Amino acid sequence: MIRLLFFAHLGEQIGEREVMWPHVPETVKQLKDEVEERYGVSLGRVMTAVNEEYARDESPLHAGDTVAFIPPVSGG
Amino acid sequence: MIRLLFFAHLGEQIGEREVMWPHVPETVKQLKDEVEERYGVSLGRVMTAVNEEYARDESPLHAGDTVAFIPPVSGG
Amino acid sequence: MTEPLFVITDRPISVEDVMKKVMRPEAGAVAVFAGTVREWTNGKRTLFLQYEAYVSMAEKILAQIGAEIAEKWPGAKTAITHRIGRLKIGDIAVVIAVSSPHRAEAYEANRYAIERIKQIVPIWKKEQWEDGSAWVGDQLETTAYPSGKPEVKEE
Amino acid sequence: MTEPLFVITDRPISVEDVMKKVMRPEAGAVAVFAGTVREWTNGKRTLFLQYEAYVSMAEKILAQIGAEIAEKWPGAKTAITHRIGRLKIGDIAVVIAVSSPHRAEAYEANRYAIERIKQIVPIWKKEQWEDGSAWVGDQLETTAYPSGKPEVKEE
Repeated sequence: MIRLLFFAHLGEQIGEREVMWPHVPETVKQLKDEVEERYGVSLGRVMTAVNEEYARDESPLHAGDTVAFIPPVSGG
Repeated sequence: MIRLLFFAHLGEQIGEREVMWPHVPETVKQLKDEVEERYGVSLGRVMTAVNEEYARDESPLHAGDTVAFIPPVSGG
Repeated sequence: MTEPLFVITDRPISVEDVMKKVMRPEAGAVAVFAGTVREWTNGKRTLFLQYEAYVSMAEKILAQIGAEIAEKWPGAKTAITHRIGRLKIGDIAVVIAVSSPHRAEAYEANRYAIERIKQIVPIWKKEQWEDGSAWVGDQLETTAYPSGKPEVKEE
Repeated sequence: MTEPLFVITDRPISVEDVMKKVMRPEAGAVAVFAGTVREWTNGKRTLFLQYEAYVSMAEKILAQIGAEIAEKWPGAKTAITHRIGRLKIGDIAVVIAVSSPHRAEAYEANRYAIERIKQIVPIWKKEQWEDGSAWVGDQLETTAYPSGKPEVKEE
């Protein structure tokens, strides 16, 4: 099980900000594909963070990880 | 008569910050020469302001003017 | 001083409080930047903004930016507070304070901080206009995504 | 607002007060610079500073700098307060606040202001060290004139 966080418009599109995801894919890329398919969203310009650190598509995932989907930021 | 103002180290050297000057020279340059001679100070790097506006050596003087001698500034 | 230097808050920001965190005898210059909610952007009137953050990660990334600054400009000390929640016109959204022995580094490091915030800190703003609202989709503030789909090219 | 934007004062400066003079709905950025009294300069320890100004003219020249900024960066609004009298380590000597619609101008105009202050505003500082004192003789803070005679070359 991993914990998914969706922010900004992604959270609104998906209708949830936090989701417990039963499957643990091997990589961030695989998780993105699963999420895109499940929710019909595009994660093309979306960054990911695993346990609060920016991650790459090939980063590995483990049970208990928190993965945040981070749309282009607009703070400041 | 014109009013002379001396600031910072100039005021300390001359021992006065404000002096009423009985003679009215034609130009700033002439006044500087008179002041240098009278007080034994050098005004080489000193700017002047006539009535609170920066003036040039050839600027004319008139009775009632206030002339400030402005050493290199160091505000900020 | 144990007050944290890098803070996400839902309360109004005191500029003086942020400044005080970086002032010290060896610093002769403090550069401060305050980003405020502007009423008009590209001819469109903003009514208010809603900021959202991934708070725990945002504070970490702000601290990372402070570390980047200390490395690039030795002697510079940084404090940043970013506000979230609903902000009205004129409210301060972010305050960056950088102190350094001399002024050039304070200005440069401060500007570096705001550019980095707009690149990498997980904070988002939603603009509320008279005729709708949208998440602002990129850090250059040039593109909004009314559809909520940043992947769609809109020109 | 009838509060003056360009002020010489012998009282402590409130940064927030100076900032508030320039904040407005059309400005999204406020850059602030605070110059503080530094303890160490070139390995020499400062005990305190004494600032002197030609007050009436200094306020006029500060206003002129504000006008220069408004011309160079349309939409920028400037407020400057400079303190005089005896200042101790850490005290704020000058606060410059510039607001503008976008941040680039606010930073640039602010920096322009401090450089201009150091060039043309009739304010002088006298450093008090453990072993003496001197008027600081030029705006780049590189040369002091312990003799009080800036015309003497000292190298």
